[in-house]
This record gives sequence, structure tokens and C-alpha cells, in this order.
Amino acid sequence: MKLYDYVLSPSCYKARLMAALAGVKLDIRPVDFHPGAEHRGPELMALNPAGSIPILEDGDLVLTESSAMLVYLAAKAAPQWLGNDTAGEAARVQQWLSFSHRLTASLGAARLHEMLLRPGNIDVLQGQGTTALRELEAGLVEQHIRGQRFLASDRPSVADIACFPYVALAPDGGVSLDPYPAIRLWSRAIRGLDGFIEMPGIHRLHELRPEPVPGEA
Amino acid sequence: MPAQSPAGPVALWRSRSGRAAAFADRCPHRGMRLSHGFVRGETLACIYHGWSYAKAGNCLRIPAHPALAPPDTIRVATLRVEDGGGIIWISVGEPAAGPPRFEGLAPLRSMVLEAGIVALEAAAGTKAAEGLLDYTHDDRAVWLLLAPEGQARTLMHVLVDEDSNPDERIAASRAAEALRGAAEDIARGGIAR
Amino acid sequence: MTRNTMIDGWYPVSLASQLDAHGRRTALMGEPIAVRRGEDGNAKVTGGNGRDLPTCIRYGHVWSSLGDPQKPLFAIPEADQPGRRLVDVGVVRVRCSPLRAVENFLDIAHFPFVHTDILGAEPHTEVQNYKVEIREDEDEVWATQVKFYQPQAAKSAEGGITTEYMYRVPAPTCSILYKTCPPRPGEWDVITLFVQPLAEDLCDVWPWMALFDDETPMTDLIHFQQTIFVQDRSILENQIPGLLPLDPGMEIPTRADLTSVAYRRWLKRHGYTYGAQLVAQ
Amino acid sequence: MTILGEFEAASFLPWIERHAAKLGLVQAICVAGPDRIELDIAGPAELIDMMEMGCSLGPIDVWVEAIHRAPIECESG
Repeated sequence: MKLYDYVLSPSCYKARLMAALAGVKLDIRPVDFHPGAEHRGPELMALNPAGSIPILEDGDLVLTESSAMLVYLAAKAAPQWLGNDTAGEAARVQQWLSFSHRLTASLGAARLHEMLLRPGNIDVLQGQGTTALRELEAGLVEQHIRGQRFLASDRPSVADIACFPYVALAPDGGVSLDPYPAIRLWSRAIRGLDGFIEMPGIHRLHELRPEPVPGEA
Repeated sequence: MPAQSPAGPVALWRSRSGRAAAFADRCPHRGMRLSHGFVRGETLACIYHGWSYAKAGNCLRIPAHPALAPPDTIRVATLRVEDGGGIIWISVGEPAAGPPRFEGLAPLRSMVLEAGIVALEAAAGTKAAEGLLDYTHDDRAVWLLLAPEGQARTLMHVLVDEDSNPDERIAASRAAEALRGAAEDIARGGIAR
Repeated sequence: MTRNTMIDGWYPVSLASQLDAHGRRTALMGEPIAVRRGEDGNAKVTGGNGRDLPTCIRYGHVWSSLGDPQKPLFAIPEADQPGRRLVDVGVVRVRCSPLRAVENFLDIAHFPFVHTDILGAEPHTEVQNYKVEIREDEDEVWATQVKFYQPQAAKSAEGGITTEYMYRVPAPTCSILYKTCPPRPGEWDVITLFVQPLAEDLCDVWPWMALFDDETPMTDLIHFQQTIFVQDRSILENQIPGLLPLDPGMEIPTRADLTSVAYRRWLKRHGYTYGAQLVAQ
Repeated sequence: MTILGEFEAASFLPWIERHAAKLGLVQAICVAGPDRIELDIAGPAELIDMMEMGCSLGPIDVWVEAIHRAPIECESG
């Protein structure tokens, strides 16, 4: 499976993270998104006329939407991540998968503006990002009241992976995560999962390793 | 986690054994916010260079100089912390009495609203007494414990009757969301006028 | 008000390869400027009041100045050495003092915590003594014999090695790092950090590299350096105070911070205080 | 430790004392002039390094040209 990838893209990271959690080995094809704008070049435009990355290629299957990639990776290698045990759970997964696009459009665009100087109305983007974070916080509070740690159930699903990257990187776009304790707990639960990998801007959870013993260098 | 206090930003953390501590949110080495740091066992370490501190605020380890036992004088300022009925209290200075107890109530969630207490009181149609606002919504009581963060922002802790069932708790959370929206509308209108 | 002594310096304002007639609107120390390719094909930079600003193209970037540069842009002799690959890494904006961005680049002790498993890893946290000097002839800060254990020193490196570095500060917002070059023992890879001061608390950072590496695809080289820099970004945006303190009264510098201290001393001596905090608080 | 440079001893001396206290170092200032301050310090090498780092930068109205260190011959309180 081949992923056309940009290391700073949270959408590409969703696919890398899901693959790592599901134990799928990806063939990474780095794309010079910035500064080279290679995703707008002829080779990648032929593959994805929308001119976006990531692109996941497996045989003749070409996926250009990150949510579809998460579902595909989970279905192939880790079906428990699909979160479809009950009708309610399956619906919640779809609800948050759709919601994740609002995170991309708000927090993601704010981040591109603040970090890589892309055009945009930053006040509006940050405001929309804050609205989305409040909805996510409220959703997680309600899940917590139901005794469930993740978005769709007490187990992580593709919905959590779809929402996590843009939320974790909200401060890159000038949107603080300080007011959201439930998001903080959820984020730590995801970062503590077996097989979790980071991306630039999301630091290693050093808590998980014991302090080195002096003299053992 | 980051928090606010009248003495400035605070790094609030809980050690592995469950003890809470509050530090000034600034590493004495090079000024990095300690609320970005990591907890290992009974210590909080700065994410930048890994300097780690005990709950009392004294520095225990400087990884760049592993042979050095840091003196007690290298320390971060601490605030007193009380863990009372699921609510963490910090105090600036030495208060005469412990924090208030809210018998029969259970904390539900904390939320920030971009409005002052006056706007919140207007939205709720009732006044806060000693920082606690008693708000009835759809015949259900919700208590809001308020901590102002300047004039235009308030941290609001939502408390419910400890016997509430999950449906009642979810309803209380939604009522608090709606109240926040109304208070922020009032605050925005106030600025517009 | 004292004159801003940094006004006569050269600053990066664009990638040379991305210069077009349409141009780029940006800023230099609070003044809006415009950078574009002129009709004669040369770079043209105009200041806020429409005046033409001094311009040169070097090391992959367009450089300009709000004042009257007394010296040409600093030399990087390695940039012209045959066989090196020149890497335009692009720009990353950071909400921090331009001086803080440079100071962080000079720091190795954070590698195990911020660039975990790439530039450093516990338990290899010790910073051994190294040498720092102000080279009077060139008027530059130099740190040499800097050694640190690295799990993955460069894109071309496999496995951990002790890497040696030299750091050089030829201008208040520019730094050049010389680093052991695994494919060519005896040579140094060159990694630079060129910082464009937009305001005292806001900067555009333009990393650039001149490497001996014929193997690694160009995009991988770019991504490696972008990864490293973006890992630093959240640190830089969360240091208190926002400006770089020239009085360490609220800090505790150690021997490992020797380069930082020398850099701040050099800034202080020259009055390079745009982005600096003079009195500790 | 001998600190050479140009300074207002009135502002620099309290700064030195505060920094030494923060490092938990026992220090005694022996000579204090506008271009030279001498002080005796006892403690681990890393902490004395820290003292040297801090003093070499110092407050903004001070310029420290050089710092020399020599071991103290006789023990003093």
C-alpha cells in the first residue's frame, strides 16, 4: 500500500497513525507539498484531480479522502477499529467522521495560515475551530458520563483517529486547548495506545518511559 | 495541565500516587511553560530540557548535567493545593480555612466562557452567592462554581446532585452549554453597545 | 529612543526560486515590504513608503535591509563547494522573538526531549564541555567541539552515533550549523537557520542546507529538516517572556547553555536588541 | 572567581548575591570595584559553572569582559 505523504500534514498523519495502530506497513512516497507544491504538479494531479494529499494507492484502488483511508486500513487489518458493534456505535463513528472535516476546514486552515502563510481569514477560522472544539468537548463529556473513554464507545475507533490530529495541533493555528479538560484526557488516552506514533508538533509522551537510572548512559 | 490564578498562570499536575500540586507555569531554567511538561512518578519535568521537580518545587534532576545533585535552592514557585470533593483548589498565600465543601453535590465538568460573571448572572436570571450560582433549568437544578479569569472570561465548574443518573447529568451538561451561549451573547451585545 | 542597530543588517525575505513578477508581501521589523522579480529579472524589494531597498540573492534566498548595510552579506564558503546539494526547506512562521528562534537552534540539551529518537534520546542527555569564542576578525560567535549522541543524526544516518557540531552566528538572526557528515568523513554538512524578523515577537524562519548526500531524495531532505524545526515550534511559542532576556536574573543558565550565553553577550555588546528583553521580569 | 569588566558595583553586587543564593552557593565578596569584583565561592563545579554563566551575562547595565577562576588555597567558612 502506497501513501503519498507530507510529513507536516495532519491528514496524511491520520493514515500513517491508523496504519501504525493496525500494524499495516505503508510504502511512503514523500510529496514536496511545501515549498515545492508538488501536489499540484502533473503526476499527482493525474492521480487526484482535487490536488490534495494524502493519496492512498492499493492496486487499482485510489483513495483521496483520509476518512476512507482510515476505514480501508481498519477493514483490512484491524476491524475492531471500525466500531460497528451496535447501530448506535456505528452511527456515532459516522457522525464524528463527518465532523472531522469541519476540524480540517477550521483548525487545519488556521494552522496553514499561521504556520505556512496560506491565505485565509484567521479570525473566522479560529472562531469556527473554537466552536468545533466545544462540540467535541461536550461530546466527550457525555461519553464520559456514559462511562466511555472514546468518541464512539469505550474502545478507540477510526472516528478518534479522524478527529485527533487537527485537534492536537490546534495550538499551531493559534487556538488554545487549555479550556478543554475532556479533550486533554482523550488526547492522552490516544497518545498512550500501543503502536501510537507522533508527528511534528505532537511531542512524545515521556511519561510512558521510566526515568533513566543515573550511570546507565 | 495549565490553569489560571490571581498570581498568574499555573501548571497543575497530579503525581502517580495521586497527589495534586500547583507550580508557577515557568521553568526557572529557560522560561518554558511547565504545563507542557510530563509527569513521571512523583515529579513534573519540563518538556524543553527535562529538568524535573518534586511536588515541593525543588529541582531533582538536570539531565544535561547528570552528575549534579541540584541544591534545594533551585526551585519553582509553588501554590498550596487542596483536593476537596473532586474539586482542586489552589490558594495564593495562606488561607485561614480550607476550601468550602458542597455536601450532596458532585462535580460534572469544567468549562470556560468568554463572558464575565455579570453576563452569566443576567443569562441565568439569578445572582451568584459566594461564587456559587444556583441555576434551575427545566425544573432541574444545576450549580455553577465560578472562578473569574479577568473581566471577560470565567471558568465555570458545573456541579449536580450526586444522586443524578447519567441522563440527568447529560441534561445538566447541555443546560450549562446553553447557558454559556446565552451569557456570551449578552457579553457580545454589551460590547456592541 | 535609541537607534535600532539591527536596521542595517541583511535579512532573508523570500526564496529566490519562488520569486515571480507577482511577488510576495511581507514585513521586516514592523515595516510592510514587497518582494518581486523586476523587469530586468533581478529581485526588487520596496519598503512601506515605496522606496527601493538594498537587495541581494544568496544561499537560495532573497536578502534585503531597511537601512544601509555597511558590509556585504556574510560568507558561507561551503555553499560554493562542488558536490554539495543545496536544499531550500521553505518557510515556517513562528509567534516568537526572532532571537529566540536563533537561540534555540544553538541548543543541544533539548534534543532528547523535543527531537526524541531523531537528534537525541534518553539516557544520553549529558552535555559534555565544548568551546565557545567570539572571533574578533569576523565578529562572529563560534561554538566548537560540541558532541552529542544522536539516534538518527541525519536522513542518511543509520543507527546511533556521537555527532560533532560547530555553530556559528554571523548575524543576529542567522546561524550556521556544521555537522559531521556520515558519507564523507572530514567534511561538514551545512545547515542554516535564516530568520526574517517580522516583528519583535513574530518571525518567518527559512532553514537552508548544503549537504554532501547524493543518495537521499530531495523531498526526504526537506521533510527531515521541516520535521526538526516544527518540533521546536511549540517550544518557541511557549517560552516566558516572549522576548529573549539579556539579563538572566529570572533564569538559571548552566555550562550546557554556554552558546546561548555567548550569543546573548554578543547581542548585548552590539546593542542588537530588536526582540530582546533588557531587564529581567 | 574574578570578574573583570565595566559595572556599577551598586547594582551588580546584589544581583550576584541573589544569583548565588538561587544556586545555593556560599559566597564572600572580597574585592568590589568598578572594573573588578573578586569573590570566593564554594560548591560543586557544575554550580560554580552556573554562577559563571549567569555573571558573565549579568544585568543590562553591566558589561563583563572576562571571568577568571582559581582554586582557593586555604579553606574559609
